[in-house]
Amino acid sequence: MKLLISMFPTVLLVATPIIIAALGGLFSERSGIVNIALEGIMMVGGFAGATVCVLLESQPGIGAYAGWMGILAGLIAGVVYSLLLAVSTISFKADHTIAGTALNMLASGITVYLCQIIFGQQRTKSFIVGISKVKRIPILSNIPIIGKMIFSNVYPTIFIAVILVLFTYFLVFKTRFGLRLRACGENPQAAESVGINVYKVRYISVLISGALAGSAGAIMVLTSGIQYTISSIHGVGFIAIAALIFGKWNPFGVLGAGIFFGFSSALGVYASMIPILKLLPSEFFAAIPYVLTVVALIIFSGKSVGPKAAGEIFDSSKR
Amino acid sequence: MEYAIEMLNITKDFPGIRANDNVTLQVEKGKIHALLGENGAGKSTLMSILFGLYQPTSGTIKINGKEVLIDNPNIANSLGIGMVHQHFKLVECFSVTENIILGREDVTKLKTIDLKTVKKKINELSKKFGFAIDPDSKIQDITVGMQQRVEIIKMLYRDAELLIFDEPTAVLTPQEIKELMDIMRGLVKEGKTIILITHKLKEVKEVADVCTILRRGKLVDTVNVAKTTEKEMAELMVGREIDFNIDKPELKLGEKILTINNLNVKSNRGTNAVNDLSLNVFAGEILGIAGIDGNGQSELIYAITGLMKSESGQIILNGKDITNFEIKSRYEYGLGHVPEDRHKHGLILDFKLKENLIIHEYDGKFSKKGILDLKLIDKYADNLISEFDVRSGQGRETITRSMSGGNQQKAIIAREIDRSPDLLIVVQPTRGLDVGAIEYIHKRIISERNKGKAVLLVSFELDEILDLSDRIAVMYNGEFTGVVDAKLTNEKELGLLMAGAKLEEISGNE
Amino acid sequence: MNKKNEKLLIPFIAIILGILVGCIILIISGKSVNGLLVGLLKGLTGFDIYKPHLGFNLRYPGEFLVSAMPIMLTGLAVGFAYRCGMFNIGAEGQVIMGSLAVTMLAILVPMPKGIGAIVCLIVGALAGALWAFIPGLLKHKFNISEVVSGIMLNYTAMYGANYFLKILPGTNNQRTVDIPSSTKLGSSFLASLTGNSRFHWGFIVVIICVIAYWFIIEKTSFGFSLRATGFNKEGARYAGIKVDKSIILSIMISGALAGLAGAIVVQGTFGYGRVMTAADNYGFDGISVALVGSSNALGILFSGMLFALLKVSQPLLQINGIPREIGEIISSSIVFFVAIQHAIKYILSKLESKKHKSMVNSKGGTSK
Amino acid sequence: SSPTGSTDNNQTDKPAEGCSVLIGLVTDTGGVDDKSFNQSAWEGLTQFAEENNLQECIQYLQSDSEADYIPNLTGYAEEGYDLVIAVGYLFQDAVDTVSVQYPDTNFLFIDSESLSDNVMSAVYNAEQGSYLVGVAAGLKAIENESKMVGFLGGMEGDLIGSFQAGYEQGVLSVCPDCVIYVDYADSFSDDAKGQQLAAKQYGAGVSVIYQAAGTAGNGVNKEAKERGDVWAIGVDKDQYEDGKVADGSSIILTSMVKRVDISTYTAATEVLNGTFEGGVMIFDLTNEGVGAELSSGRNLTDEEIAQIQGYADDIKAGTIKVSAVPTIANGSTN
Ligand SMILES: Nc1ncnc2c1ncn2[C@@H]1O[C@H](COP(=O)(O)OP(=O)(O)OP(=O)(O)O)[C@@H](O)[C@H]1O
Ligand SMILES: Nc1ncnc2c1ncn2[C@@H]1O[C@H](COP(=O)(O)OP(=O)(O)OP(=O)(O)O)[C@@H](O)[C@H]1O
Ligand SMILES: [Mg+2]
Ligand SMILES: [Mg+2]
Repeated sequence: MKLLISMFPTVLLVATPIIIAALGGLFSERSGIVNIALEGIMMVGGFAGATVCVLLESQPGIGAYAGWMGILAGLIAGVVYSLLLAVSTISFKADHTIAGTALNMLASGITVYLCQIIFGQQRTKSFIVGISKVKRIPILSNIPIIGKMIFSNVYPTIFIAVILVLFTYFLVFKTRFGLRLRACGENPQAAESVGINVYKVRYISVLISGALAGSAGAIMVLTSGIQYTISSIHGVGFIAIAALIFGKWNPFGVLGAGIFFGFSSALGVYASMIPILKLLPSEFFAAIPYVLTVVALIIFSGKSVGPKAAGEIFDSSKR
Repeated sequence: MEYAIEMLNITKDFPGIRANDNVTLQVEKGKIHALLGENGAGKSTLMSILFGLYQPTSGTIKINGKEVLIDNPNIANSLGIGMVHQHFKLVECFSVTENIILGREDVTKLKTIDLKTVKKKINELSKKFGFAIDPDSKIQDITVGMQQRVEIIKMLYRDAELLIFDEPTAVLTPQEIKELMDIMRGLVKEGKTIILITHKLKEVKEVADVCTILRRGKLVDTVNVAKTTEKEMAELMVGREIDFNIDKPELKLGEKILTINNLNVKSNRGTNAVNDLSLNVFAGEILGIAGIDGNGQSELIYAITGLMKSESGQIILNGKDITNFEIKSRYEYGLGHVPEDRHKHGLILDFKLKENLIIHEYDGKFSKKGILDLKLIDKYADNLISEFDVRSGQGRETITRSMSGGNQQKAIIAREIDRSPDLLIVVQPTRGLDVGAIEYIHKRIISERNKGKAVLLVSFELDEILDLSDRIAVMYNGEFTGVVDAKLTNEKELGLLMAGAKLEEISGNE
Repeated sequence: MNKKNEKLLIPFIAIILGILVGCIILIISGKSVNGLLVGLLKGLTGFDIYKPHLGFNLRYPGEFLVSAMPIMLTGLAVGFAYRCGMFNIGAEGQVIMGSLAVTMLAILVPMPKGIGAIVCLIVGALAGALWAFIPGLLKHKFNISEVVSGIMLNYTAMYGANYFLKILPGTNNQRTVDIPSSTKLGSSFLASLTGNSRFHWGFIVVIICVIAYWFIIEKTSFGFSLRATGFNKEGARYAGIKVDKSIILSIMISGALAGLAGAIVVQGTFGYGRVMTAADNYGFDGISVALVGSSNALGILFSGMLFALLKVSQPLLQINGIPREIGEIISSSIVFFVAIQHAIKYILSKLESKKHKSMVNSKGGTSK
Repeated sequence: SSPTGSTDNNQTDKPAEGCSVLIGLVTDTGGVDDKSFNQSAWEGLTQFAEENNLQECIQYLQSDSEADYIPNLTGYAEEGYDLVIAVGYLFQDAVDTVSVQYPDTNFLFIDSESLSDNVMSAVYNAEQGSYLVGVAAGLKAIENESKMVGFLGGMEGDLIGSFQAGYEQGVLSVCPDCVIYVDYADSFSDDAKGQQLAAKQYGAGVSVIYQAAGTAGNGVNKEAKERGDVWAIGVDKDQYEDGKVADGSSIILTSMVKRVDISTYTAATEVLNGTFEGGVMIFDLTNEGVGAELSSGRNLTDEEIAQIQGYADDIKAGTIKVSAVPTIANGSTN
């Protein structure tokens, strides 16, 4: 139990960017655009976040907020970069997977290139603080057990993630926009027949997706790293896709899956303290999210859980 | 007289075809107005113009006497025009309520969708018109009939005053049809106006007040249904005297080639498309299957050719039970198939013409030890192309996609006939083709019959069926309403059979 | 425009646009475009414009071929599946499994010279094929997209392979012991021809695969059925082709080609197995190669060279003061432009009709 | 001087023609700003360049992965560089291969030995310096009564093993009942992993962690800064400044200093003077190639400093022999 408590901040640290990026994937896929490019968008967001943080940190006055400005920068960069995905898949009718793959490749080239231009090396300079942990949250941290697990010694970004989960749920399942968004991902022809502009809805969704994935990238770098490097994101964008599938395209499912994957990653770190797990190689824990996703896909198969029209190219001129 | 809608002198040209030719349709308020006509008569086109999906080449539209321009469905909606499409436009995993309000959502102060108010509205509508529908169930869990009601409520929810139904009964069971009729009557009682597109005389007779009949894009007549018999309407619909100008020698019936016993096939939607159907086809005859699109013809053919699984029953070809055979071995046992959908099934459009010509036998006659015999293929393709006069830009090397529809069809016919199958199945062989091509293809089909092959022909065009067939089986709702001798029947009789009348009933009348 | 021209024209335009993007980025960031071209030329031929007296340094073309070989194979792999309508994004994992199998076999099982290398190649191909069988089966049995399962299996392969490599005797944290020379493809003869580059006999494997690919796809009845399935599944089914079998078989062959790529990297380029912290991206490069090469043998051969050149010139560019990532930017832009070919086609057709119009106009003008 | 400030030119422009020597340095997957030995190596080189006014003539390449090692080294050799520096034992194969192929090029190989006679190998007896910081850790562990200390290595192997070994012996020499946690990040560049492992050790009650993990080790410093009430021990360079927290104090207890800069400076100078010779250079306490950072007025009291210096003298004198073989397995404690 003590172990669980001390492990939990790490679980949450790892889970936060997974959850936020997966929510990004949720918006995009729910509107019908498959977003393989999450990884690339996270890289761009991570780069922008670290860069802005490094550049602002030393400025008097704003320096203290440099980390948060970094997240904002990641968000904006994510939106801009996801515009490429939107234009190519929605307007130019590119295959979603191919366009996404190209954007993933482009992201690693462009971010490191910019590092060289800005910092003269293949990574950003390291920032001093980034986002700091909260020692303890007043009142809440006094709750027995949970107070120590969740409300002390954690990065505040996890609360952002949880708020985003709630907000996403609200937006997607309770509002007018959400209904239309889901309709576009399930049956764009039907949506169009009742006067919904499918292109517009999809554009908005992909840009929201970019905002979330971009800030997830920035959060990841600013909380769990010291600078942006080519390997900063190391596949978390793909884990986010896994979390999206594992969470059945549902925000709460995504939250659960994110925490679960965070757990498996933290277990890799803490395994040495747990007698049974000690015997398992670290590779085992690293591979868990991917293996489980395949298993989940097999279990879900037959039941259509993903948005039906995700990946389909929509052309309103064809009835 | 006050008209809710007037479509005056509408003409609509598509490339190569005039779908509507100076058609005038005037619909009185509070009436059910039927639009009757064969496949391709131009009904859907006319309604698509009214609904803003197409722009007419010429002509005007008036609503309540005022001229309007409808250039997209949203405008049609705001003018109080609603349409139930033949293929529903519903989101399967949404609830009934969500589908109804989509695009017209009410929101609460918190900006959430105001499901409470909406549900109340729906329940009111549902009660008023007798829909008996559960607003919370998901579309994927309800029957097709119920789905159609959702489409209807969708229109009412948008305050539609004019409701267009495009072949609403094609997908319904008889019981559901009856209920739909009741609903329609309820709607007009509430002051709505309805346009009903159909091929089925019985339905027209049952609910419509007025009926406009189209034939080949032209307006034939608008009649008062109460004062017109079904037979009269059928005559108007199919029109002119039949012209037997194809040379067909006497029938020389051979042995039984195809036998079908008690076949049942489910459609993709999971409904029974073919019901306990039995059939024989003999060498030397053309058996035509007539009927309106969607009565199970496609499924019957798919089951015979192996593209769909049969639920139960037996298919016997040349004495072999092929019910569960692989597609390939069916061809080996003497099957040829000119499919209904030449783009989906008949051709690989991105292949070269020569590749499409050998698609059944690429690994048989045209390859040695797994390696394609390119010389033989070229020679064979050239022969076939010249024999069947398939015209294209670069001969056998032409990418099939770039060929005209007629020539694509000729290529399929050439390929299937050249294999000289004992049973040739041809479905809609002349759809979309010009007169010359039609004539040629008809000639080739008859010559197969004359050679002593069995031919099974499916067509929605009565003329074609009558011109070619020796016997005609009329399919309705997955069953045969009658099998008649082509020489002894007429279009009137067929029209009645196609609309669901049983042969016994008709002969009883006569 | 006719279909055939378009097939050539689109990748060509994409390449030009990609290079243009690279140049624009260089110019904006104040770097020399010239340096890029000089670097690329040197990477390809070993000829340095700045030092012409040194002539051609054959090590550069040698190393260029070394990096071209595996991505040509993965290009063939991705292309093969693509021809049958599958997007084998899992090639990366299949490369890793090919490498793993070869490394384990070579280290654990003593084999005589000559046969050893060939047995290893075969086993590498088999391992790739088996790994590719999983997404194939999942697609066939459960209708799971090969894209998602492929991505997940890539990571599974990487971590799994690391585990097995690490338990081999003598492996440290980065690499296994050298594989026995009986299983290596390296050759001092080839090295001496190419200024001591790592050029190795794997090129024969690549040539055989390119020819076999072309032959199978274009000339055999099997290839015919695969192409038919790739273009139109329902049409292929109508024709009597067993579509499910084609799909599984094609992705397995694709996997075998990727596995071979993994094998020649171990047996030729490195000579030992590597514990990897991040993927080599041979599989992803294969996607680029196949897309730009229009999935046909000759196209893949050429686009493989293009991408290898962009890759192999990177250290040269860096040494010459041009950030090496420019190569990556150019290659991914090219793929992006191929992906939006719809737009390229549209613009082309617009241009063509404009040209047509202006021709008509000018004709009208002169006749007056 | 900031490392990036001085690298800007070298990184981005083609080295000027007419340099009397051309020197290229290849880092492993850490960069020249790793606050650790890549940076130290580069600093030695820049110092050399500044003194000889050769700023235009030095350059570095960072490797993205192991696959880059050989191409990067050959790149410089092919371009006619006079000295090519490989930073880190991970280059073993690459240096062995390339140095034979380019007998006319001089190589400096840091942290491991390569036998060609055009290679100068700089070997550091890191266990000696590590022993001293181990003493410091042990003293602090006694002082704050946790009696738990930690070690975080980059990748397991002989090299980092010697760091661990010296540290173990140092800790136990002053605090025989101290518990030592040992973990490896399996990477020299994964700072996130470093931080997570540090969080684990600190969470278990460890009060001091010695990190020998390159950039991954910076994750330890980060976690220590987040916590504020624990210590970290720097490696390779004096990391005191990097450990500063808001109130101006630093969480860096001390650093194990490894003077990689001396070897690059020396090799470069010898190449310039034409006196470069292959062979092994050994750096240890006696020639101050390794050692503990013991400035007073920081986090060690003067008594503690004196005590540590005593151990240093014993090692130099040979009365204490420090073994380079660790005894505690990755992921466990003694
Ligand atoms: N978009 C189009 N482009 C070209 N021709 C078309 C188009 N839509 C319809 N047609 C042609 O116009 C004619 C009339 O078609 P329409 O759909 O109006 O017939 P219909 O009476 O609704 O037939 P059905 O009973 O089959 O629904 C047909 O010959 C059809 O092939
Ligand atoms: N672009 C086209 N070119 C040629 N024929 C077409 C084209 N589009 C449609 N058709 C033909 O027009 C006829 C009717 O098409 P339409 O799409 O109107 O179908 P429908 O049965 O009326 O469906 P709905 O009730 O949903 O409108 C069909 O025979 C179809 O093959
Ligand atoms: Mg129809
Ligand atoms: Mg119609």
